[in-house]
Amino acid sequence: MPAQDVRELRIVGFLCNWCSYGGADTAGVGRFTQPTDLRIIRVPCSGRIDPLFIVRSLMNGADGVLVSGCHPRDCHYAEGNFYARRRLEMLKRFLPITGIDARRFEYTWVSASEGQRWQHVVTEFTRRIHELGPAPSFNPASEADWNALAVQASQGQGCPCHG
Amino acid sequence: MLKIAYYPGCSGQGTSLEYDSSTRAVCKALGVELVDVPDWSCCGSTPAHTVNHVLSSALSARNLAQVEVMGMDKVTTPCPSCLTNLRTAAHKMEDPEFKAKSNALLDVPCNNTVDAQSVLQVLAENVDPELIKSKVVKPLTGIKIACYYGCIMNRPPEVMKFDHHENPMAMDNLMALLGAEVVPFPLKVECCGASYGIPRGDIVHKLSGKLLDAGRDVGADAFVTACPLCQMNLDLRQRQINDALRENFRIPVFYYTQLLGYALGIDRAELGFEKLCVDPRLALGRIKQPAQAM
Amino acid sequence: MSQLDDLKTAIKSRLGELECVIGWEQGYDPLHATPLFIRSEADLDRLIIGPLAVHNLATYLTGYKGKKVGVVVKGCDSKSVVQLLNEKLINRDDVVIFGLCCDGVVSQRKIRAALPADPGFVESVEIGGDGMTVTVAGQAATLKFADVQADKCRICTTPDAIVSDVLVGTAHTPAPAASLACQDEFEAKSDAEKLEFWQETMSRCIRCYACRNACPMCVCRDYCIATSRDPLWLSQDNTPAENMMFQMVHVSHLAGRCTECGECERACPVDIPLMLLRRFMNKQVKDVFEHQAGAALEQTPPLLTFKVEEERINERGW
Amino acid sequence: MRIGVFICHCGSNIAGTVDCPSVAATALKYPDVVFSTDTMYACSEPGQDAIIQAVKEKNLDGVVVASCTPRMHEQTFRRAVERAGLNRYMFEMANIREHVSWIGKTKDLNTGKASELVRMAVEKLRRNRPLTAKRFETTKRVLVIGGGVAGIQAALDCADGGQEVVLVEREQSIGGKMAKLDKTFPTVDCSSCVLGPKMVDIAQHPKITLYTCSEVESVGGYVGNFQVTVRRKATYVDWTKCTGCGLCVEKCPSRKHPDPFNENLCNAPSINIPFPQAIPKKAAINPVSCLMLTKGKCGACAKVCPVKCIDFEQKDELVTVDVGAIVVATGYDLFDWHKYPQYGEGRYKDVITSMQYERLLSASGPTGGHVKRPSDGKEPKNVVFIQCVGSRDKSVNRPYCSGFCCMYTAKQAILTKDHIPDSQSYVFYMDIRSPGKLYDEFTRRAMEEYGAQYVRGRVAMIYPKGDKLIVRGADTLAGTQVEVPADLVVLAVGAEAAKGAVQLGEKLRVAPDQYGFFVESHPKLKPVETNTAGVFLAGACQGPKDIPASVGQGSAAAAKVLGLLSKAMLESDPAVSRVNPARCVGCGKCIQTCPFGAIKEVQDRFGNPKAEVIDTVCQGCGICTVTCPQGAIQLEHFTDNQILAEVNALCPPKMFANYE
Repeated sequence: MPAQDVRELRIVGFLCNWCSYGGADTAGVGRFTQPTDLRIIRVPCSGRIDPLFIVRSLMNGADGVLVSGCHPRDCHYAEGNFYARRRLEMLKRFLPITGIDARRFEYTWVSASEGQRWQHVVTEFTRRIHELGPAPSFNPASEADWNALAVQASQGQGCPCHG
Repeated sequence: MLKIAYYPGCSGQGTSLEYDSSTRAVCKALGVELVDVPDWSCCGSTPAHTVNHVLSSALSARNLAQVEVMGMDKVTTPCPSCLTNLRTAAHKMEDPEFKAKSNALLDVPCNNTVDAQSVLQVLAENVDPELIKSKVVKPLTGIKIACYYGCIMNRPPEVMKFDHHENPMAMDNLMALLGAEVVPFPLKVECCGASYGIPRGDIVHKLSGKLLDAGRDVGADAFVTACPLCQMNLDLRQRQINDALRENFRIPVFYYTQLLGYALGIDRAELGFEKLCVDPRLALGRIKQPAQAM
Repeated sequence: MSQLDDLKTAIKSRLGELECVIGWEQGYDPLHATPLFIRSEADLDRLIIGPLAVHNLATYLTGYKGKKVGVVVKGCDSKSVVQLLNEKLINRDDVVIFGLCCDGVVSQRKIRAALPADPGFVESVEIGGDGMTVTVAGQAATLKFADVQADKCRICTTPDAIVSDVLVGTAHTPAPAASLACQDEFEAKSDAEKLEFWQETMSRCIRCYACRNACPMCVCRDYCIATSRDPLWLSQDNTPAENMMFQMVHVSHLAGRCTECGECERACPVDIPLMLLRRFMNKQVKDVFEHQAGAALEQTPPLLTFKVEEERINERGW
Repeated sequence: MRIGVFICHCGSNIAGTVDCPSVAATALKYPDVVFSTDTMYACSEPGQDAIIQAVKEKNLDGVVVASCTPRMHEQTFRRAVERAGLNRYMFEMANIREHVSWIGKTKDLNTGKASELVRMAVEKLRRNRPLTAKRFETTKRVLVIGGGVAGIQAALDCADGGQEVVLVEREQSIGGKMAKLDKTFPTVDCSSCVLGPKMVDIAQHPKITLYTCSEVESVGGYVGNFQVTVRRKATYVDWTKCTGCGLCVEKCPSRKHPDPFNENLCNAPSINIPFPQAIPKKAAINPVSCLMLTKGKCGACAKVCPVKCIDFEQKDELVTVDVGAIVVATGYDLFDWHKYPQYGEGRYKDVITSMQYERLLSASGPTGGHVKRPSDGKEPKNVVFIQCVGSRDKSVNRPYCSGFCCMYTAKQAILTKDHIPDSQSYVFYMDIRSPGKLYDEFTRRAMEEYGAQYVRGRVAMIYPKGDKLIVRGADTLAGTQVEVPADLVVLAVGAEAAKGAVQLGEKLRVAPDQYGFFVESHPKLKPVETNTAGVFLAGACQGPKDIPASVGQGSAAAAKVLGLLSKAMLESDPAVSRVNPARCVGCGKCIQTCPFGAIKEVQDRFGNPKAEVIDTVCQGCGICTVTCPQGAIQLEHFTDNQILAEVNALCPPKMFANYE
């Protein structure tokens, strides 16, 4: 399901339970108004976030993915966000080669007390995704595009190395 | 040799001629080449920014642009008020929107690439203290000095970015280097009453009077300042203050460049001691002659 | 004595204690080599080395876990062995490494392109000097090595095996690190161009998993998540997105582990330039963690460890 | 599967900006959903009963509640579905309050978002499976970190409740900040008279082991079974022999080191007992100033000691204790007022902190309770108090109110008048914060009976004039500037997190907030719990607190500990990692990355290496699941398939796109 209507784009959030999910709750309790695009998936720790979840979201047509965990050193599980930081940084740097705009993915740290910071992060990230617009799909949009692609593929456009 | 653009400011052409001339003289002696900014204009002084921020900024931006035309990236001025305006303009122009508005008023747009610093900062940060020490021919041994910085030399700290904003030490250190006894003057950054001298003399009498009082309390033979307006209020108006407060202050108020020049043995004509209203001879007399000092 | 003779002698002296020694022999025609599993001295006669011995034989090592085997490795292949050792996927005591000083291998793909028509069955291959003569249907074609060399050899910094029990051949002075022009060109393209490129190439993918099976670092074998229902990461859909997703799984599992041996790309039957992805990921790993997989023993793969302060990660404080 | 969905209105909290009936109607179209309704308050008793009734009547085997954050009521609803006969893990929650109705302004967008969150929950629930907790035994012993009044109270209550207690204190004596105070508000009773008996109880309680001069080195294990290593720092005195006679203190010739107990107002001998009521009353040598330890000659103490307990060779000692629960009561530190340049940055000797003033007022202090100002020892007549020094000020990153400064300033103004009847106190304040029993009456007394002059405004500068200090500030009520000549200026410094709190937090896995105070589990409902099971907070380490609040929290933490350890067996969270041995290739990557050492290598019956999770040690973070390329180790309740189901619910791949 793409985002519900033109006012919204599809943004998926992966938040650790202890800090950032709590921070998002704190933002709610404080009534810190935010754009509605984001849908949050709760995981125990940012260390549980497989970068492939993010890739899966983007491949499935998400327009943006936002990941947030505890600040470094504050991980409820001591080390989860340290591993997460390395994994997520690698993904962020890798995306450009695939043709996916790396700005569609961001990761940050928000603690359970930082409701306002969460509001800021969501607002800024949503604004960024709206500036980028809907994500182009890896799959062709229509039957005709499918066929065009098949023709192209059979001719073998080839890569620069083998051209 | 260090080469810096020099913005003299209006006071330097009138009420503080001696500040300008002594500044030029000590810089020359210490190997700092001052290159006058061509066709400089008024910085806007105190009135401009109370009326229009963009216009006030444009006045200073024009001078910064002149420095850019010179191909230089640093300008120095002796006057803290000019400095405040130059630095505030540069600070505000960090906002691209504001910069565009300000530049719309100028023939030559300002790229905001110039760092403005006070002469005091240049001397404190770019001249080796050992060099100054080696050039002293008349140490200021024997005189007790209160260093008065005025309210805007170091404040607001996020704009001025020099020295401590409540307890600056640049002049203290310089005077101590010259051999003077620097007394712990507690009101270093207090207001002298500034331009109220004309419309509300009573305010200046009270505020500057307090400064003189505190100076006397800590046993100062003389004040040194770095600001033409401070100097004027303390020196020119000292008699008015005495009249208004029924006091009997007789504390000369030097520009720090005058005493620096004195210690470096610069020709008195360039230092302009005769321009001071409170007779400095008694205070200068306290300085022990080199022979005695040794 | 030739390098091959030295190698044979070395293998002969160790063969007795080993399950087998993995090398190369001629395949279905003189142009194509195939892995050779030497179990007896008689097998040794079939051993070949040289520019046609392209396979990275380290791929087979994890299949022999618990048994002691020998393996013949080129410089590039030896990095895979090092990485397997570093990840404790194989035991140093269980493997005898016959290292080669390698002069580079060919790209079959380039040879195919250089020959006038699809070669079909090659009658003979003469290797000598700076090139080779390939005879197909009675017609001889002379190819220069420089033209048909594998991409990885052009930028090779480790021609000689970096870890070995026996090293045969004349040592090289390694060339300084360089980058491939085609890689740089591709990276410079816009996101839209790259996306279009992968859409097209991935629509060719037939999901045969040859890239995975040829990869020396893919040790999951039958348990690859690409072909599992629990967890169910990939559907059977043969769409560009799903095919690309598999490559993302592969690269992600190789991050900090890939030694750039190029086997995935070589094995691809539909010519997908997978190394574009691998090289780019490796560049990022090197940039952030100063790590090159297989470059030295006793390294920990960077994603299996961390530093409390990561000097090279800008955490974008927003 | 038969799933029931309940959409909570939460009064108007959700229903105000979300069309709940429509969300409920949409949910009926989701796969496996056989029942869907909206309800006014799902968490209320009738709300829960309705869920239980629906489970039974509709034969449901899974429940989704869309209401507030699961951090609030997940446990409530899990218990409810358990009462209905389902496994508690066959339940999912959609957060449509904190994450939807409270933050989104547009009703139709909110409604759509709520529907999607419910769908996510349904898709996850379809992949849930019943999980059962493992039971394990606990160590019946408590560690209390910090021997201030909160820690003392917690230790005594735990010990009285029958548990063994190990109390660890960084300083030489317990007592904390309270031991330094002269009197306490609002009763003006003697601080050490109130605290002293409690300190003695600690020393004499048979169930309490006291380690002072000690710090927590490392913490391992988990709730019920922590292993804690305590570093007992060398005191160079054998405390098993020392009688606390004080002879060594008298004879020590090295007295040039400032005395921290007296807030550096005077110097202390290098071997010292910090104050007369110290517990334990044992001497300790300061290795920084001791002549023997620094220069290798002296040994006067060793010569005079009647029991020969001085040991210059003593080394730090590491002690390991097994405990079932931990109470953190590490207190606070005082704000470093030197960050304010306008107060002179230490150039004026007669500008002191409130704690220093407390020592000047104290009969056991350096002046014997006679107020003498530091510069010339004169008795001050005009005393100016400046409040909010390091409180409620963003510019020094202390925007919070320290809470107790208004009260102690009023107390000190009263005591000033008591000590020096002809004195005059002035108090510069921002607002008076005196909620609490008899608190506001107390500040009124300071003003009305004791004549303290309260000036509402901040102080801009302090400067010397003659032998006085001129305090210049604003009087915002009079709208004017005021200058008060003072003989002594007392800065009411605020509280900040104790030094080392962040490092201790890392060891205990208790997160500090942005100011370094430990974060409680819930600001209202779980004030002494932390997010790490078995670790509790007491006193000012959680945030600035006065004595009654600290004592209250000490008792509260003790109650939690006693409740925890009263159970014969504890249940572990079954949401832990589980290895599928058929998929595991034994590469050991999970073992390498697990922060808790919860995975070990075992061999299957063919001798192949396989990973195995130790249930009670696993904390359920899921680092291993991401590390495993085969997906062979899965975190229960957050498996790859469960999370992918949520991803696919939000962004369906092409194959699923035509569903509905």
